[in-house]
Amino acid sequence: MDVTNYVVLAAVLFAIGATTVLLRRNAIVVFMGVELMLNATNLAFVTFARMHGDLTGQVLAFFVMVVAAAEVVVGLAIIVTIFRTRRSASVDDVNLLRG
Amino acid sequence: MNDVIGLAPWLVGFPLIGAAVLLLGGRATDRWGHWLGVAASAASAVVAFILMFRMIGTPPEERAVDHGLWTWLSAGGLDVDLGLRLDPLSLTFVMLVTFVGTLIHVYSVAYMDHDVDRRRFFAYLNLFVAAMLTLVLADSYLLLFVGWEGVGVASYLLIGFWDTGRPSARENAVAAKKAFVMNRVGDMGLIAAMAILFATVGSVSFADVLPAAGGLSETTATAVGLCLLLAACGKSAQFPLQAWLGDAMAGPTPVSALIHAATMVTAGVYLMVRSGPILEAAPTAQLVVVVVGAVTLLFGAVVGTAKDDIKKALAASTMSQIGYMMLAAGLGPAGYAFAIFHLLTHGFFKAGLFLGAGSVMHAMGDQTDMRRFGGLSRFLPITWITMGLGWLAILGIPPFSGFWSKDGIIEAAFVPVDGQPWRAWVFGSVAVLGAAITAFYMTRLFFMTFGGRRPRWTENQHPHEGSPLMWWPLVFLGVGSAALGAVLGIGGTFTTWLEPVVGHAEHHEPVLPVPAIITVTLVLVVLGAALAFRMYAVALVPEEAPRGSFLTRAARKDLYQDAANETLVVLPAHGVARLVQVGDRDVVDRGWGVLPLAVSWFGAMFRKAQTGYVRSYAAGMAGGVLVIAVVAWLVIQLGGGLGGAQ
Amino acid sequence: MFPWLTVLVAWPLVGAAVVGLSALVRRRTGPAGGGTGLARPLALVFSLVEVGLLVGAFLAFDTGAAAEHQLAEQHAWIPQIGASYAVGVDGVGLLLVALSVVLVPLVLLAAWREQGRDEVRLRRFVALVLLLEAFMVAVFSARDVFLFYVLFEAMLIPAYFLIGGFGQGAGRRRAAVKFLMFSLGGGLIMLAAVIALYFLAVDAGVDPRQAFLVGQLTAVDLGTVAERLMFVGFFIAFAIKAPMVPVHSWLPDVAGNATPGTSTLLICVLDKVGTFGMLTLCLPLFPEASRWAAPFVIALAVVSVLYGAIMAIMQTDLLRLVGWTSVSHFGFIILGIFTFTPLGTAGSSFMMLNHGLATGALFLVAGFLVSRHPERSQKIAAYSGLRSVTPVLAGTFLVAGLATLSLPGLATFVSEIMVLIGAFGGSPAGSAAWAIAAIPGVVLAAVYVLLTYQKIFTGAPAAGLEALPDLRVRERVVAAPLVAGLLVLGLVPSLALTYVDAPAEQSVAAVTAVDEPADAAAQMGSDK
Amino acid sequence: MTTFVPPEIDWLALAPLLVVLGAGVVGILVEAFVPARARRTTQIVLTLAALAGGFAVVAVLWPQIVAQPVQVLGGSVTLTPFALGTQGLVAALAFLGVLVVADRTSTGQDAFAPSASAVPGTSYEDLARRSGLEQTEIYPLLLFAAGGMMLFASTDDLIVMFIALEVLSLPLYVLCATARRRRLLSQEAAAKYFLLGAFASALFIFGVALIYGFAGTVRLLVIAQRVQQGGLPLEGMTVLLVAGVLLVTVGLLFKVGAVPFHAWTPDVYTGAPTPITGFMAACTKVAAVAALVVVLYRITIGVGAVSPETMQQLQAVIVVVAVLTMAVGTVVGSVQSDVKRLLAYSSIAHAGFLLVGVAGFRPEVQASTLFYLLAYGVATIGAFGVVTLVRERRVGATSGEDNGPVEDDGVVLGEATEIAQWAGLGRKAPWLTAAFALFLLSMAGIPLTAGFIAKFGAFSGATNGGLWWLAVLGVLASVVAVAFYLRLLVVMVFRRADDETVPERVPDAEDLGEGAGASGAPAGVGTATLVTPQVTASQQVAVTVVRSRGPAAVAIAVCAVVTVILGVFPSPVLGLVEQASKFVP
Repeated sequence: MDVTNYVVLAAVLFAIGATTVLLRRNAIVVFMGVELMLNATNLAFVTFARMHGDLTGQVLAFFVMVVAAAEVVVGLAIIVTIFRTRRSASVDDVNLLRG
Repeated sequence: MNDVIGLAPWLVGFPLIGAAVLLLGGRATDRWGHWLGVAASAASAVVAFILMFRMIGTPPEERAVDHGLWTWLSAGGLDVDLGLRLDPLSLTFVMLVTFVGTLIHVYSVAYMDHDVDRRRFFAYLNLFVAAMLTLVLADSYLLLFVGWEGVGVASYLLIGFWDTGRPSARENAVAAKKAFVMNRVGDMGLIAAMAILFATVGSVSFADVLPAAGGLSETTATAVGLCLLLAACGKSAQFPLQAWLGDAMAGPTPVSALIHAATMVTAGVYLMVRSGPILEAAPTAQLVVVVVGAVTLLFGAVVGTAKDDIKKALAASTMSQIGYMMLAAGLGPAGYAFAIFHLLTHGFFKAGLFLGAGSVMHAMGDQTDMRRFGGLSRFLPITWITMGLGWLAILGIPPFSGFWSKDGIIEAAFVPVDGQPWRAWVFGSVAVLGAAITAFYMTRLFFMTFGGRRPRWTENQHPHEGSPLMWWPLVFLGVGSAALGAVLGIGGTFTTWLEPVVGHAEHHEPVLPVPAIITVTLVLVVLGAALAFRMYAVALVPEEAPRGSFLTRAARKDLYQDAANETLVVLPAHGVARLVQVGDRDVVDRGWGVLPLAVSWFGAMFRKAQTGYVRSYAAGMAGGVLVIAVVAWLVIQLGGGLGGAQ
Repeated sequence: MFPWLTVLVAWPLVGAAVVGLSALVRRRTGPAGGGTGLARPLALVFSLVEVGLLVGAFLAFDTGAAAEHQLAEQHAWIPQIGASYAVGVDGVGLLLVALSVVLVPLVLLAAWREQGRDEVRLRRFVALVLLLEAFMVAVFSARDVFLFYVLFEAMLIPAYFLIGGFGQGAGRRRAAVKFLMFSLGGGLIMLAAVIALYFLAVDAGVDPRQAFLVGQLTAVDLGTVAERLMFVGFFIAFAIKAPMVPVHSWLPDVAGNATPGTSTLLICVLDKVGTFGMLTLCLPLFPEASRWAAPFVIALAVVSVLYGAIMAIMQTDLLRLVGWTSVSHFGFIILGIFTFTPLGTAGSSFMMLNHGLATGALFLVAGFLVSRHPERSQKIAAYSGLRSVTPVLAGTFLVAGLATLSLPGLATFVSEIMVLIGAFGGSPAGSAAWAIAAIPGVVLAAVYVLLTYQKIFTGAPAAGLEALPDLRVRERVVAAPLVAGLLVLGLVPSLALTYVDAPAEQSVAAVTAVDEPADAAAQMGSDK
Repeated sequence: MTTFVPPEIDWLALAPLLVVLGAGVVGILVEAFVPARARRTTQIVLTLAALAGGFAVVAVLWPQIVAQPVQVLGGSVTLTPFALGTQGLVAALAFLGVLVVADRTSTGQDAFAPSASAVPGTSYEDLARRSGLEQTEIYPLLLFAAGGMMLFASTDDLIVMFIALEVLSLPLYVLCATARRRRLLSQEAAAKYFLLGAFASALFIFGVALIYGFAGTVRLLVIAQRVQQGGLPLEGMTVLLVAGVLLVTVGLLFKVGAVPFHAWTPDVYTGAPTPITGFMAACTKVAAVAALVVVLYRITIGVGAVSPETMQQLQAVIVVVAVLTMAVGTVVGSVQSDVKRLLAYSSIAHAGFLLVGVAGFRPEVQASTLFYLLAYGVATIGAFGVVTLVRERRVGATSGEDNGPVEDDGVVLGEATEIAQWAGLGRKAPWLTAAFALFLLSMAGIPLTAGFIAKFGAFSGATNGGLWWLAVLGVLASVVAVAFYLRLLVVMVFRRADDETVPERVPDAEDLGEGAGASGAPAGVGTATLVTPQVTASQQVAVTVVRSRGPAAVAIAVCAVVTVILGVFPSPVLGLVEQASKFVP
């Protein structure tokens, strides 16, 4: 197996995540798309770490996880607040601000 | 000469101070202002006489004196001193202007007696005298131009003197503006001439330019000559810039006498004579000058035959007479002296005629229509006699002054130039024909006014002579009309007097013997006068003008000059102006206005992209990543960067 | 040496500040309501003292060396970007400084009652005028391109507020914006050229910490293409300011909507920065490009002359008309500058001064007229027959008008004839023809001046205007110096010409001294 | 027994960060332990002191770092003069920003919701307001954000940069959602900012991953070194490197607010509480642009040497983005009708001008960029500070068609951000208007204000880099930008208030609640009803200017003075930032 395959897999996962962000209406799902992108990144990190033979990449993956967790905390708080106000988690409903 | 030259600036100074005091003094000077005006003019006249006597006592070759005052402008290679040139030519003019001018000032004291703005009138008159003297005394074209436009302004102010408070006020103002603008058209020529002279000779002063004129290429000389002619046409109401003169009669009659008969309008002739050396270097230009003179001569004469307004008839006559002068000025040294001579005699008799006309109008309640005159000789004897002298003078009946000067011009016109006899025949004939027509219309004018068996007055007219202040000037001018020609003409006194300036003219034989010319001319003049006498003194003059022949109607309308100007100049110019106006509004201004509109339009377009939907924003970002990728790819494909330093 | 120029710049600034602070004084001691306060007298005193300072500067100026920049000062200002505070004036600069300084008190006096009894507006107005004065004096003294640029742009701001805040017309806000957009548009294009100039100069070995000194930059060879591009950048800015067809569109709007005093300062003084910049920056910095562009510039200048005059004739609004006459006159000035003759250039320099006096007089007198109208109408058609009602006003208007049409005997004539005669012998191709083509401008000038005079002052007095008061003493005091100046300079123009002659010679020499590239066109082609 | 070798840490070099972030932590403790009465004062004093202290330490460090840049913790913190300058700038601007945040104005209320978690329009929210709750947590949040920003450009390590990015972003997301008024907009802003920010972070970190794959390290200087040395496992796949750098750049451009990654800017700036908008607009821009400069320039040191075309690609991308950013910022800005939104587009346009300078890829640009950010930052904080003081005031209510307006009850509502509402402000509050005009002129780049010198520097950067035509484009964009600043200026200064009919606005739920029981029962909770509450009485509002309680006025005054001083005598500051033009340790 070539390293390329792993990288391609990571890229595909990343693209799926990005597509999720672009296509899904539910804010939670959109956010899940972002998480998928971050995890694709993690895959790339560990792949490259293995290729280069150093641990940096793996450590970086942990950092990304932590950051993702932090994002979840803030993100869910915001999304829930909006949900409580509007009874909807659709990102298409929040468009008072435009133009 | 040099001991009195210091007085020369006062020639201009007195009237200038007079004008300044009267204008700035305002109403405070109302009571005595007119006398100050007279005094200023008279003081100038006294200085002129002193200078005149000293000059006569000076040997002819020392008579031309340049008197520099101060450096006027000196920059960029153009050095012009503000200086006066005193020589027989300018002094002749000075005499005419100050003497006739003073007479007219005196006349005006009475004529304008009832006008609330008499002070202002005298201020303008003084201003005119100062400007006119500047014009003739200038030692450079540039200073001449100052006087040239100065008289234009004075003329403007005086034509439009009654520009408010009368029914005709607006017309008077329009006439004034017309005069000034048409003069300016001519002035373009003077500016262009100066430009060419500075570019070729490097100076605009007479002392440098005139001696160098012989060295100019013919093209240059022709260009300068024609430009100067344009200027002269404007100022002297010569064809094709003649249209303003008739309208200028809107001004008070003394103004017509002084400015639009005796002095200002002849400035063009002065310019031609002064620039003689340049014209002599340009035969084509000379020919054009002669042609212009001849055309105007006939034009004015024809118009004069049909006018019923006494002042307009005289104005047409003036135009015609200046045509004679212009014709003479185009004939070279042989004609210069006669041009100036005629200018001088014309100044006297035409001023006399105008003041006479003013006297008639004064008597007839400002009526100017000759068809409402008639039989005035009994009521206005002094006016009748003095105008009669002027009438004889302009007809050129010997020994009255017009004969001496006009006959000289007719003779000179018959002299072949460069072996081209056709010119002699053509211009000679025109001159003679003009004399005949002149006789007709002046006789018509004279008898319509004074003759006739039955007055055709309007109601309630009690004509009587004005105060002595009005008729004494008439007497002086009448005497001048009668005698001046003989005094200066016999023995060629005047020709000799001008010789230091215009040069000695070789005597050439005309194509006809001189006695024959004189005879033919006189016969035609008498015929013309007799015809007019029959039609306007013997026959009854209708109070309303008959419809008349086509030619009469055309002449009454100044040979359609205004219509022609309207069609050929004003309408196209107005069209261009409209075009520019519309273009500025709809193309230039709106064109700039498109920019903000375009920005707003694009703004509104781009604004739509800001939909408010998070997903579309994210799509935009994703698209942006693609765009960036494409840009990066293109850079590789196209090779090379953006002209950056690296 | 006494820093005359710095003092001349600083004094009005102090004045503006003091006037601004006078608000505090009034509140404590002034009358409770409707008081006219201290602002106007204070400002007038400041502007008159400034005139006194100007006399000092004139005395310190050596006319024998009018081509040199005297009263010079130079200090490092922003060495990091090569900018210095360098001031100095040659004869031309000094005359324009004088024009600014002399016109300000007259404008203040003319506007004495313009703002009614509104104390706040009044205070702001006079403070802005003083601020503008400082900028104007500074910009004509600047000898550093960066400093010049900064002032060139910065003075737009007070001018903008003067137009938009105090005008009479309903369209004054639009006019102010239009003015600022045109000026800034040109100015920013110039900014690009200024920046480029810096780097080229530094590349050519100029000390980067003083790279903007005009004196140093003239020696730099920029290369044909760069020089031409930069010339274009500078020229567009100056042409907009000047105002030249077809970038003049802002001017009539401003003239029609601003107060006459503002128009006077703006069009008679501030706009001279355009022609002044052409003369003192474009020519010496970009001599080759100036020659390259000259035929085109001359053509546009002559078009401006005729275009402005024709548009003036067609106007129905008195103040707009006066604005358009300026387009025509600026055309003459530019014609004189870009035909590269000492005579024409000296004439243009002189004309910058004269136009300020003549058009200033016309604007102010027109303002006096408009202020008398019950509805403050600016329409020419609203007036008629006023010569007998207000003779002094009519006379003053006529004299100002005659000055505008360059009547011989008045200063404007001398300068105009110098320009025309000089331009006829100019070196750029077609100069003579264009000079001749410009001459009809004098006829058109006669038409627009006399037509206006005829409509306003002759005929029967219009209804409701039969009892207008004539010029008051204050107004006469405003008009008198301008008229006197025009007369004196017309009869003794050498008073001013001594200041402009030598600089004119020098600037022409600067342009014509450079050898024409063998075949500039071919070189241009190959550079592309 | 292993010997533990403690790392050598230059604590002084870390001090600015430690002071600010430490204070943030202390702030959390304050929330827990200090009684509610004293909490707000304590937090404000602590926050201001921390930022001032951070700035002071920067000042102390400055000569040392200028003489010798240092790397701490193996480059995790790399203090170049440029980085240190960024830290100082962020600390100073944050200080001014916090002053605005802290001002309760004469209305006695700050800009933040008493309880941000309460659902708008509920009785719980009403209760929170009545009991005088205050969310003093915003101050520690501000400190964390500021700390993140200070770290952002002070590192050589892409992963640290990522962490810094999150540290600065997460508090901002939260802060955006805390507005006292127009809470729906506030929450929407937060949601948008968060979702898009997370998306951008993902792009950023994926770029880091690709770079790591290519170079085996995430240290910028080491990457440069390795690329130059060669011999990497994926030697041929420079596309990996290019893609990585581009993705990282995109992540940063998002923070910068550059087109096409700008879409969040207007919405977030409009929705966020105005003091936060000011803080965010100024400080985030500083950090993001600085980080962009660091990444681009360090990468190109190495990459440019071996692979000029990569260098050109980067430059081309920046140029294209710069042009787009200027165009969209100015053109769309010119059709805005809301002051905050207009300032947001102005911020986008300024990002474009900054990028024009950056695109020149010359070391001198660091100096001019710092100066630009300073000039822009003070003008922005000042301008938003002014916005916080211009308010709507209820002048009367009509309860039916035939009832005339009732007495002015004088209740001050939210900010009056419609441009038309600013008409005649010059009369109501001349000094405030003068200050705002000054900020606008500075943003427009009029000489004798800081903005001009800044713009001059940016365009110089491009010209110096050979991109003179980009400078010309920048100049043209400036003209358009001037146009929209002018529009605002015209309204404020020249237009009288009575020129415009006062727009009849439907106040949002918060405003209704403020009205001392004017419409007793809270409106329904359905989305639609919240957007346009069903109220029986329509209200008319007038515009009033509330007085600052001090801090905001001080901030505005300082901003104005700095704007003028930097415009007239920029030399000392230019001298300072010039020293920052050193890149590499």
